[in-house]
Amino acid sequence: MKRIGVFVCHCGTNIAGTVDVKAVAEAMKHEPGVVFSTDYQYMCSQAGQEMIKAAVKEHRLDGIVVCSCSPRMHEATFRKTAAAAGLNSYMVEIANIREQCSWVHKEMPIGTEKAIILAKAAVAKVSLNAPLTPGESPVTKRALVIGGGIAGIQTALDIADAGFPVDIVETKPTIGGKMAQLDKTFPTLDCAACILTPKMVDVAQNEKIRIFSYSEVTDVKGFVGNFDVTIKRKARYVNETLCTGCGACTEKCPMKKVPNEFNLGMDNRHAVYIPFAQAVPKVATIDPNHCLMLKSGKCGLCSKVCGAGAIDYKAKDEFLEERYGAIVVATGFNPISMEKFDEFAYAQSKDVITSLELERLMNAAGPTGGTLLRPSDHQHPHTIVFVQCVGSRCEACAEKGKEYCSKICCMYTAKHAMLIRDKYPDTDVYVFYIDVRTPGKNFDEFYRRAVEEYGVHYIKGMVGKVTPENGVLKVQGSDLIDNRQLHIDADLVVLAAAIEPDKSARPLATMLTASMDTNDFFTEAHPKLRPVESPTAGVFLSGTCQGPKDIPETVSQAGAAASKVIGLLCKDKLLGNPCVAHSDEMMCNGCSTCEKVCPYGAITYEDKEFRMPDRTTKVRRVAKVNEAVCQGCGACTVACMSGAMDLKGFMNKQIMAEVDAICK
Amino acid sequence: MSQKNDRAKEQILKMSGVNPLKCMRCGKCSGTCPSYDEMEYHPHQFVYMVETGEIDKLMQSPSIYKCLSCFACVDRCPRGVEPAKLVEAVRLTVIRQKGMNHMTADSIPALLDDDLPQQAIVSAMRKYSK
Amino acid sequence: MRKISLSKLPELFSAIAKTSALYLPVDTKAGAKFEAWAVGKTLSNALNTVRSAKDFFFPQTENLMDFKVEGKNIELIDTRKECEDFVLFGVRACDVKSFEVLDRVFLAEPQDTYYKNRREHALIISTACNKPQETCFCGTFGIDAAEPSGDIVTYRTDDELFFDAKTEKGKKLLDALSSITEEADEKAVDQQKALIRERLQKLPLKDLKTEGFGSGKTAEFFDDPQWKELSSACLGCGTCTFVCPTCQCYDIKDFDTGHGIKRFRCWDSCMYSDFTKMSAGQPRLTQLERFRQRFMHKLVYYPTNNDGLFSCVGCGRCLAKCPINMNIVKVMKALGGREDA
Amino acid sequence: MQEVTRDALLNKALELLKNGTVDRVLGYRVGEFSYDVTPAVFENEDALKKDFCWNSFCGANFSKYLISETAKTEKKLLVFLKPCDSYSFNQLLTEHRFDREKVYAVGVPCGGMLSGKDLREKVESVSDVSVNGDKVTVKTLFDGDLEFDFETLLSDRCKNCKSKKHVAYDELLGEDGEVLDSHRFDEVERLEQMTPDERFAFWQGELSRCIRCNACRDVCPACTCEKCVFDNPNSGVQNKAAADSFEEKMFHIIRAFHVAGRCTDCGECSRVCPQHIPLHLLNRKFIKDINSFYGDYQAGAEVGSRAPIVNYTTDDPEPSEAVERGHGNA
Amino acid sequence: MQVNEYKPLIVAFCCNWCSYAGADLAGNNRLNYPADVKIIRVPCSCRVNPMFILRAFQRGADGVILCGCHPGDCHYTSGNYYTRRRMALLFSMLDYLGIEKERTRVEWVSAAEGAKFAATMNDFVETVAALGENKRLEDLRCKK
Repeated sequence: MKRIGVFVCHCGTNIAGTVDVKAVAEAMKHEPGVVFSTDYQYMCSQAGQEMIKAAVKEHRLDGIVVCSCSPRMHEATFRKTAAAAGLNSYMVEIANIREQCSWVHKEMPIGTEKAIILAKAAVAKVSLNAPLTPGESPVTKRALVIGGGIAGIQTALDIADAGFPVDIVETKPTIGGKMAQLDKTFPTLDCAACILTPKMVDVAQNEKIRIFSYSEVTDVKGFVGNFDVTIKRKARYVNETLCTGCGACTEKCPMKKVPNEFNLGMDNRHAVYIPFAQAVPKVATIDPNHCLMLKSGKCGLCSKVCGAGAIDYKAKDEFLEERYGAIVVATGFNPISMEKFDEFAYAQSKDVITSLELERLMNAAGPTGGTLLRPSDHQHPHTIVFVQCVGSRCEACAEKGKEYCSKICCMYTAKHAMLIRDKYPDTDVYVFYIDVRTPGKNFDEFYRRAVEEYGVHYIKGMVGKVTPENGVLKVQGSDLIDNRQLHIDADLVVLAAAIEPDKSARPLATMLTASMDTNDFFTEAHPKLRPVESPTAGVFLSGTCQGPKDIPETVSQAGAAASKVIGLLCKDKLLGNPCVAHSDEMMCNGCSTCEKVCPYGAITYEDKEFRMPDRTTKVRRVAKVNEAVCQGCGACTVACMSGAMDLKGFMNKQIMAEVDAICK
Repeated sequence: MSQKNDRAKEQILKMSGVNPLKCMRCGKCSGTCPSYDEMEYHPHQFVYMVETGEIDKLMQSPSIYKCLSCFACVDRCPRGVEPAKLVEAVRLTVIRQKGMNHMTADSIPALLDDDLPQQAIVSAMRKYSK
Repeated sequence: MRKISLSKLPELFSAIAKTSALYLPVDTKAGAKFEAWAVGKTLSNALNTVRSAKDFFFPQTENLMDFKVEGKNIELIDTRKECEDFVLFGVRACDVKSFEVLDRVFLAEPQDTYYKNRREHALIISTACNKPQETCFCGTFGIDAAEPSGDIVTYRTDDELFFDAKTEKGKKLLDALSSITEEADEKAVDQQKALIRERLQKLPLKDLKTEGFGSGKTAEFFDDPQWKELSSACLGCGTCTFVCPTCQCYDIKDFDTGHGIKRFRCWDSCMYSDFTKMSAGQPRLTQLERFRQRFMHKLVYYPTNNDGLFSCVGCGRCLAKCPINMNIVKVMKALGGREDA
Repeated sequence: MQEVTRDALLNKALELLKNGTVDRVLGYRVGEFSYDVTPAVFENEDALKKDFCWNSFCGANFSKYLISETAKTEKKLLVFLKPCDSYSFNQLLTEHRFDREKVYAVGVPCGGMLSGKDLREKVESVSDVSVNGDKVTVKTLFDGDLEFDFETLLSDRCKNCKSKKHVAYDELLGEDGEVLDSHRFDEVERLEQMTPDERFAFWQGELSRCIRCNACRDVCPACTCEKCVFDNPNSGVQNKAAADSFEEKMFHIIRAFHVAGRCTDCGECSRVCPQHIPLHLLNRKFIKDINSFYGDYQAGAEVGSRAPIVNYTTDDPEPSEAVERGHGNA
Repeated sequence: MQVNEYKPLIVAFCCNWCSYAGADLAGNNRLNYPADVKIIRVPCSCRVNPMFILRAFQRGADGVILCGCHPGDCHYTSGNYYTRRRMALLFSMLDYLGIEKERTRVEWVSAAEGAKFAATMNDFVETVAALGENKRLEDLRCKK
């Protein structure tokens, strides 16, 4: 039997005003296991804590019940007190007789009676408490950032800045992501390349950062502090260390008609290519789908012209295994496919383009050298119609669009409209909008400038139909404010396509056991309290993989994710929450039910040999809880039929003892 | 102040199975409507007016016979509101309430056009009479 | 010898019930069951009840004593009460015999006072079996279904019930009932006995013998390889033990009521993995051992300790109820005791 | 009436033994009477020829035996699966309860099974039973021969057979059947229509007969726990006998809850209950509720499926709403 | 206070992150609810095993209420969704057995909803008090 001490706090008159604290202390003296019971003005005060310590020593207490305010207030305090007195800090239970008793009840007899019952429940629980020690696990002081867009770049730079090594894994041959394809950025209208490329160079030059471009993550094992990650380095047929990025190979490559994905297929590149001038790493890549040498074995020109001897047609995919303490997901977004929106004739006319395509058409490094020309006939468009919310806020057509608002379209459309009107004042620009959403610093001012200073025609309504006819795009839409149907002959129609998470996110989420919402955006551990962490410990979220974001937001989230990673990597050891699930192997059926309800992927199974009571051995599949990953919710304990799974600190027995004590 | 007709509204909602509250007022229905200029009240207005209960105005409007039932608005509505079904429901309500056919069998020969497919005549009869 | 017309049974029951509680088999949707008689309840025609009559002396659960706990004080409360007299009507020969088996356990020194209390206050009215079942094998254990024991033995013909008092207690009750019964001669009863014996001869298990089993035969059977096969399908449920009239194992447990302890005993089953579990575990680790225990106890251990008396009475309940149809008959036939043994 | 004869099964078993596909055969062994067959493992041809049995009383669900039998040895075991057994078979595989590699499953069509227990309550002193087509002839010791329609003697669970289709086998004897519209929830619905007082009276009456023999649990192919909570002194709910009517309810509610989403509705619990408690009505209530709250789900229909009780959607009904729906009020 | 006034016994399981904090907030704001309610803290509503609920009734509780974070707000992301399914099935089963459905309840109470917590408890106590003592899931041995 335990030797329990009960300490009843007056909390001035907060408790003592409605609860006869002396009576509570007296009543508790008669409870089985209680060897000492007393009351005091302020238990949480220095003197109160000293009193507890003294009592622990004098009465050899091995369990403490403090009847006081909410455990959410002072449980930590009294746990420290217990530890200071030489007790395990988890041998403390709090009876909440303030918030849940004295403050909600008015009459002394009622309050006192309930306080005694709550105290009895706490005594019943503490009688079954066992000392708990938080598990420790070492931290590998290296981070992995998956995705090399602005989110990944910023996160990596910030982590490296704090002195920790970081690896970036990027599927494309270069880092830079979507931002590298943008022309200007809102609301300042500064050039995207001017702010991004220096950061890319920083990354390349930072000794703490390794870039695995043209690579992908294929497997993740382990848990916070110790993730074992397999990275596939796709064969690029060019030796990265030897290649100087001189570009001689690309010039000589006879395969010139490969659609250039950097310019969204609006011009061509060679089979061996460097995506763009400021690419990092600036090395060539051979596209195996188009290279004559790789396809038919006939050519080899690039190899001949390469002074560095970097071309290697025999290269194979390589797999690297690395260990990381933390993983940041920054897989980003893509505009959704416009192919299915027949009404906008995207597939029928080259002059119906997406906003991202417009970015390339306006960019000096783009297919038109920065002059806005219609893709079909390379003429200057004079009438341009922008259509907002294409595929966004679209509930009815799940196979085409997305239910959510893509958030960035209102602002970039205003930017486009403004830039066009600025550069080509003879152009008529119409923007069909449902709502104009501009929450953000200087955002609404920006939009108003488009209307007021640049004369962009904003029309409340939606385009219903675009019909290509004799080189003109007949746009039919509604003007809800004027209550009329508009018919505009446009030269160019720009669709603000909804954005969706990158397709690589879903399989990655499975590898990481990180949860996703139905739209395949990663779920944050808590929308307000832990917005940059995934519920899976050690996995952090940066940028649009978590939800639509503009660049300022992405960069700030990237910084936040980095600071969370730094906070983790600073530690030499991780102390777990000791109140974690534990499976009794002798009772476990290995049925995999608990694994299914675990939100953290903390449960795995292993075949284990058991010596049976009849002296035979038997191999059985049993569950194993990874204490470093378990967060202690207890979902598994109820899913477990045999009761093999229990939760330390909230054991079945303890909760039932509380129930019993309350229902006495 | 609009004349509200809550009972008629309820009936129309029931008949059509449409929830006008899903409408986000984008106007794509009206943007896409081929009969727009013929109509006094446009598809998006049908949605709005049913929601506010202004059924009587709709019932008295020739608009209900101008809708071609091409269902472009239904197809393109991003919220799945289905304005054409509301038009249909209002039309049906008129026919049911008044026992008044928009056209009678007798009046048809005069309207006939040799090029009109048989199917269209039959479907027009179905649509415009009880 | 007395008799009564079957049509007057309600009168008889009401007369008995006037002086003491009366229990008799009645039909329920789940088969025949002993219930307290009340006006309107009629005697079941079933050969036997689903649960045996042992419940009356050795109930499934029984409160032994209470502890009242107040803070750190414990007070012991004796919950025993003197049992009231009761009459058990319509007990078959096998079940009557089972009381003898139980008596040897519970009434041996030190006597079980809970059992003894009830046993002393009971009056047994047994009934001869007009229509035995194919699962009956009481004859194997020397029981004559035509001549049961009991304080009063009854025989039932098509329209009358005959009473034969065998003990003083029985005579007393029969005397008290003399106003509604009439004097009878032995003839009808003898005829009935002959009919029953003739029917017993038709039973498929009539030739099952106990030869080979009995006192001191542990070594012969304990390591028989057939136990493995016999026990392999056993689910380890307790159905056989709970419907058995002679199974007498129990467990004693404390139930915490929140304000005290109720110490109770309840039936236990040697088929259970936690039977007689001690700190070192259950002594019989496998279902084979547990299965063997039950049959060895019935056929060897009990006779060894009780002058050769077997602790099976051949009622056939386990044959009827085992979910996988393994039973003492199959065990006896497999291990010996065959007709040809 | 069984579509496949004893000989067909026996020959299949002999063939598979001979060609080395299997080393042992899980089948039924003949009993004392025609109705008391016992599951048994046959290790060789002679044993099979002598005691192997297949008739209309071979109802016991074999699947659960696979757990213990496959754990015993590396040898390969032949098991005959009726359609209902095959669902349990899959469910056990889903829960990793036995090694599929060690089992060779032969699907056997089932025309419905009779129950010896039920038969003996209809007929006294049965000496022999023979099935000819849709007629059953019961010989008795004292009342001569009686003839019944097969349908009338069909055991309760077979009357509401949910499927004649095998969902698992390596090989199938005879023709496979279809998933049936079984009306198996009719009785549950009847209870739901009662007032709470009537329902309470009904269940109080039924459950009060429970003698806690644990046959329902021990036969149940979903109850395969290494140690049942009701046998575990540390669980806080262990009890050996129901000393109060509460404990009957506790046991049966928790047992039904523990098999919810896993119960294949094989009906073994009600078959073996010596006290005729309609335990399947508890399990069926959960199945019916799961179907109506979360969409149709049949445990064991496929290996590896995720039971609704360990799954969720963000728009599941609230418990209060669910209780109303459980009444068929929505 | 009347001597024989019937006081129901209510056990409330509250998840640590939302509902227990909501109960604390009710206290901070001095919002009254009957002392018949006794709270047991659990990490998440999904920690509540149906056995705990039955146990409470066995030991004399007249009503049991589970409070957790609002669906979608679970501290552990999905715990309360499991709770919702488990309790939907359990409560439906209890109702099927004829046990008054008003004796069990699940309520989602956030840490900011002190007022909702108090209102919920007032309402629940009133509902259970109107039903009277729990007879259908009682254990006679536990009666005083």
